[in-house]
Amino acid sequence: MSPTESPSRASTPGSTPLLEVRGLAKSFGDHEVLRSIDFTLDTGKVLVLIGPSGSGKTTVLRSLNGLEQPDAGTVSVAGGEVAIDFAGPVSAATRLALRDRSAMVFQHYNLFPHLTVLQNVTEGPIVVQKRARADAEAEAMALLERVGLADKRDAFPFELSGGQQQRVGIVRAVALRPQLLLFDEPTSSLDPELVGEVLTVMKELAEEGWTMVVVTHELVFAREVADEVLFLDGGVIVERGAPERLFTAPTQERTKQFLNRLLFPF
Amino acid sequence: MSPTESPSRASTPGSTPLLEVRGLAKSFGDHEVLRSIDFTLDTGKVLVLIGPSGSGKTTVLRSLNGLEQPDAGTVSVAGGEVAIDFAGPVSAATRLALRDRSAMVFQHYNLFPHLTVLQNVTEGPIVVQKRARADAEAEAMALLERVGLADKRDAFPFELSGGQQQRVGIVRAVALRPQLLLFDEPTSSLDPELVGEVLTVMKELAEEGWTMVVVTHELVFAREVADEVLFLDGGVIVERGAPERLFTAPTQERTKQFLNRLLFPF
Amino acid sequence: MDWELFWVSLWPIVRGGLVGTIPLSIASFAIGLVIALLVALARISGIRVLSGIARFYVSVIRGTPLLVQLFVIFYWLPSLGLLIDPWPSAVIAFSLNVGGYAAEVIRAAILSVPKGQWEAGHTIGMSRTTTLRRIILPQAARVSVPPLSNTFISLVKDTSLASLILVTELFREAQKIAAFSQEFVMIYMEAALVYWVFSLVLSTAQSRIEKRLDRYVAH
Amino acid sequence: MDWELFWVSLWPIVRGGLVGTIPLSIASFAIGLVIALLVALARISGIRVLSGIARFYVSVIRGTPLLVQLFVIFYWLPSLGLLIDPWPSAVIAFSLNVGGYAAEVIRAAILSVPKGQWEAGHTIGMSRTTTLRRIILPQAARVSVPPLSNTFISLVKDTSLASLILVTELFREAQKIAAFSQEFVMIYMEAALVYWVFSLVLSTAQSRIEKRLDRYVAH
Amino acid sequence: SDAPDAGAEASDGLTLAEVQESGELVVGTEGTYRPFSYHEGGSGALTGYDIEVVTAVAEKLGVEVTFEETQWDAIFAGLQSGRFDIIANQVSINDEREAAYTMSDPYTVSPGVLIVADSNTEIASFDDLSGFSSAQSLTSNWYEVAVGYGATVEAVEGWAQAAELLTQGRVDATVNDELTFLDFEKTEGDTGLKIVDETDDASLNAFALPKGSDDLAAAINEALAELRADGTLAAISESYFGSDVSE
Ligand SMILES: Nc1ncnc2c1ncn2[C@@H]1O[C@H](COP(=O)(O)OP(=O)(O)OP(=O)(O)O)[C@@H](O)[C@H]1O
Ligand SMILES: Nc1ncnc2c1ncn2[C@@H]1O[C@H](COP(=O)(O)OP(=O)(O)OP(=O)(O)O)[C@@H](O)[C@H]1O
Ligand SMILES: [Mg+2]
Ligand SMILES: [Mg+2]
Repeated sequence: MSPTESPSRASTPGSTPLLEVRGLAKSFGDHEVLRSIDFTLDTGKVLVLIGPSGSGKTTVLRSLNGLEQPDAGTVSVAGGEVAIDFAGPVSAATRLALRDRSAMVFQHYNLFPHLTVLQNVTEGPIVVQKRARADAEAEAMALLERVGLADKRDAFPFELSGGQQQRVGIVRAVALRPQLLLFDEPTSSLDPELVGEVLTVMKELAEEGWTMVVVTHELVFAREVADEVLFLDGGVIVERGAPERLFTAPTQERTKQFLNRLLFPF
Repeated sequence: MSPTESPSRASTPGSTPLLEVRGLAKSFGDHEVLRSIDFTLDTGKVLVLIGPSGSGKTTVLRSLNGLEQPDAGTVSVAGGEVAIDFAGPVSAATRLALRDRSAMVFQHYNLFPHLTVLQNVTEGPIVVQKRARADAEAEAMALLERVGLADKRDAFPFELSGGQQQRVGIVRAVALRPQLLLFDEPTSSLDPELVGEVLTVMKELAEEGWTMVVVTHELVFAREVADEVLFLDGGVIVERGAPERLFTAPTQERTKQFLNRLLFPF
Repeated sequence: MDWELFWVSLWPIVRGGLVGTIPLSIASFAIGLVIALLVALARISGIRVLSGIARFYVSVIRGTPLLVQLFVIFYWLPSLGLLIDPWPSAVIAFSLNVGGYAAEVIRAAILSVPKGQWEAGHTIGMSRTTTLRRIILPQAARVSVPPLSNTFISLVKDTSLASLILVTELFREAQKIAAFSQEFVMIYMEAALVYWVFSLVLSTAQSRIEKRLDRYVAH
Repeated sequence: MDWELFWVSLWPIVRGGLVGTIPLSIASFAIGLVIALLVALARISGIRVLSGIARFYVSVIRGTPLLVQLFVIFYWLPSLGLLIDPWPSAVIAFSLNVGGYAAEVIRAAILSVPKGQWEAGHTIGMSRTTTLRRIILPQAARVSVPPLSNTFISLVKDTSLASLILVTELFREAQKIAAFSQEFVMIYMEAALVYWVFSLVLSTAQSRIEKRLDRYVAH
Repeated sequence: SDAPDAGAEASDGLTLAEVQESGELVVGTEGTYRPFSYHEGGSGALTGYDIEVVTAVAEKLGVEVTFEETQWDAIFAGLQSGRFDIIANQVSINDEREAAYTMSDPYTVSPGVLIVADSNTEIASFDDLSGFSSAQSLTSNWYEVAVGYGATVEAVEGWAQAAELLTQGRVDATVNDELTFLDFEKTEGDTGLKIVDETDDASLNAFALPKGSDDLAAAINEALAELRADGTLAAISESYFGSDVSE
């Protein structure tokens, strides 16, 4: 999380995008959840997904982390270092390779309740990435320090507030040093006064140059941090653009409606 | 919910307040959660409680519904028709009388999952208040109609969205024709786009003249609907006033800090 | 394998099940559930004496062999002047046994209903008892079907012990046939087969009930 | 009540428990748990053949009397040329039995761990197996202690059937004394008392373990 | 307890040579059937009439004797599966058993007796038994006797339960071995029970061997004859029953 160490793996030569998604489609039974999702994301950029409930935002994110298997489309990371065509069968090894590049922060944190804060963070580095324990713990502590949770290293998740749990969730993802950080409504199960502490951490990550895809309804955050915003509805990208433009002058009627409902709830 | 039928029981002679709370105090073990809470509420008025997490808002509300037993203080409803002094033992009958006057809408809806929407609403009127089934069902349907859920009468709660569930939760409370409606963060487990539909219903209730106590972080709603706002912190009322005044010119430093955190999260 | 013996033995064994095992199981289970509910309520009542008694009862029932429970009721109570016929004795013993085991299941099921459901009941003006009856128990019922059906399937096989106190049932019939034919192993396996078929029927019934009770939860 | 007989009988009965019942229960339970875990994993594997076999196994074990399972292993397998000594036979039979019952418990416990825990394991790069081992099972363990300790307490009493296949244990000792003294009711009650004491010890152990495993959940 | 290795060839029956080669005769017995097979003092050494007889027989055959104890339910299954070489547990000779096993010559001859409570005046003989209830162990041939006289049979596990049921007045009668009753009387003193009739035909009780063990049975019969001739059987019998019941 300090600029020197973290998004190092992500520094591919400037021209090719870090992430390239083409024609992603997914149905659950009869229900077409994603139709044809295309986007690219350059290293160090922040992409925000907004859209009504059920529009497919989570499904997009989960596809990028190999938690969901789209029916068609391609995902290419780091100029093809990991390239998946979902039209064919995807091997477990490929799925693991994809997960290796990305890490998810969940809406409900999904911390491991039986592990302490420090163990939650070091589980991936030590068990999966086989890094030395001392090494992994030192780095984890540095990250926890940065988000103000160093003194909670031996606490169990149930002893933390929601905002603290979510900060641990973020540190757990960052500690894996992925090329891509995925956030699925990371503040929406938090008490309103705790939202700020998590958004602050996320903003700092963005400023440090991490590449991020964020699903959120925090329009203020999106305006300040996002490089591009995609508005999804019914499984398609209805509109895309820089946040300043999209939030103030949406070209599509549906986007306008949605933003209105968020900004003026009643 | 139509003005003719509902807050009828609430129409006590104008002068005495509907609700009078004096010196409410409550500890859990060593932890003093409420210190000395005083307020009154006139018939047809809306009181909003705000304050940081753990400040005691829910505890106040639960005390008014007999779900929590304060250690000291008095609550008097309708000019003493129900009068409780918590310093002494409170009989089950008194607690039931208090519940008879008030009804709660919960943050997590707490609908009865094994009953249909209509049954959820009529359970209280039929089983507790011994009203005729046909009568109770007719009134329930009228209320469901008003919140746009008449067609869901036979659905089970799991088949509804959060916003729909919360609207049923409100109707369930209103169908009891209580003198006092209590809302504990009724929109905070809802998707942002669904918040509006619930707030709209609440606003209509306020306009119809229901007496309400609402815990919420929706400042826009509070500004528009509340007659008075109490800011709680550490179990005491730090500041109180009309929303226009309190939100724009708080006199207390703590109030200012809290509002700042809500309005400008990061 | 003596198939002729197998076939002539089948009906007596099944009949033993139909006139002994099944009615005994059903009667004991029904009464046992009532006991279990009362014991579970006693345990969560918060009244110390009551919950102490309930706890002791459960501990004794689960801690001692069913066979001895049967013997105490049938052979020992008469020494206190209480002479109970075989069938009633069996029903009493098995009911008490089910009561002890199922009490824990029901208690856990009641505790598994979220606290918010109690509060929702209270807020619409219900007393503790009404909330329990109309709100909590219907939801607890759903959770307790699988473990209770385990208890029932165990009971079906346990009723074979009733033969020790002069009740004729499935296994006793098998023992009789085995004693005369000297084909112990085969006849016992045949009895096991019949038990197995009974238990398959029960499992099917269980799934049916579960489906019915599950209609109000998301999948 | 013949107190002299009571006191002289106590040690032989307790000794039967210590050399027979307890070691047999512990060995069978330990092996049974391993079987149960494998069967539970087979059932949730999603591989149709595997889960079919597991389902059949559980159905047979739970659907047939334990007595017959013992008979089949000890008295029937020899007719297929497989002659197993009494102790190993008993351990096999009881382990398989525990395996069937506990499999369902473990399966339910695994399924009770929220799906989000699997996904959290996956997102930090763990394979299915690693997630299961490091994330899911430790959490499932906590949920399964109470039902598994039920299984264990039942097993302790069920081991009395081992005397049918020549294993000496607590209840067999009681039967010997009862046969000699003709005081079967009293002696059986004495045996029940000893079982009860054993089960109290087990319950205490259970609470200890539960407390330990509960340290990471809110109360 | 070692399982006998003789069992592997059990299906074809046992020969003397096989037993002598293994050096031991594995005997299945209940250990809970007083005074034939029981534990001294309840948890002492295995003893009893059948135990002593079969031990003497084994001595004649020149082999050690090993006892395996189990319940009636399992005792024949044990013989059939080769767990034991022989059953010594007052097995009465009847047609089914002769068809299923090789039976030795009898070493116990005892009449069956009809036992009722002292207060019972209605049942004076087997002919009165019809319509009354009788407690019987399923595994003895007295079961068939009771059925033959028209009694309603209640199945019990053994003598102790039958006696208890009679005393409690829950059954009207029981048919059993005279020897069992005499032993019971000897230990209990006043039993509150009485013998009212005796069968014409005595029951003949013998050792059961796996089917086809004619060679071994012949050797055992020879041993029994020798023990009879030298008075050993009579002496054992006297010590348990005060009379010679071996023929
Ligand atoms: N496993 C599943 N099986 C069936 N339908 C599913 C599944 N997962 C998601 N869906 C459906 O796919 C649609 C899109 O879901 P998704 O979670 O991606 O939406 P979302 O935009 O993240 O919504 P939200 O804002 O509510 O999180 C929804 O209609 C949802 O019901
Ligand atoms: N049953 C209880 N036992 C112990 N402590 C409790 C209990 N209920 C509430 N508390 C404590 O009382 C304090 C006030 O709780 P309360 O729920 O009233 O706060 P709140 O203002 O509603 O907070 P939030 O915004 O998080 O809902 C908190 O510190 C809480 O931990
Ligand atoms: Mg989503
Ligand atoms: Mg609250």
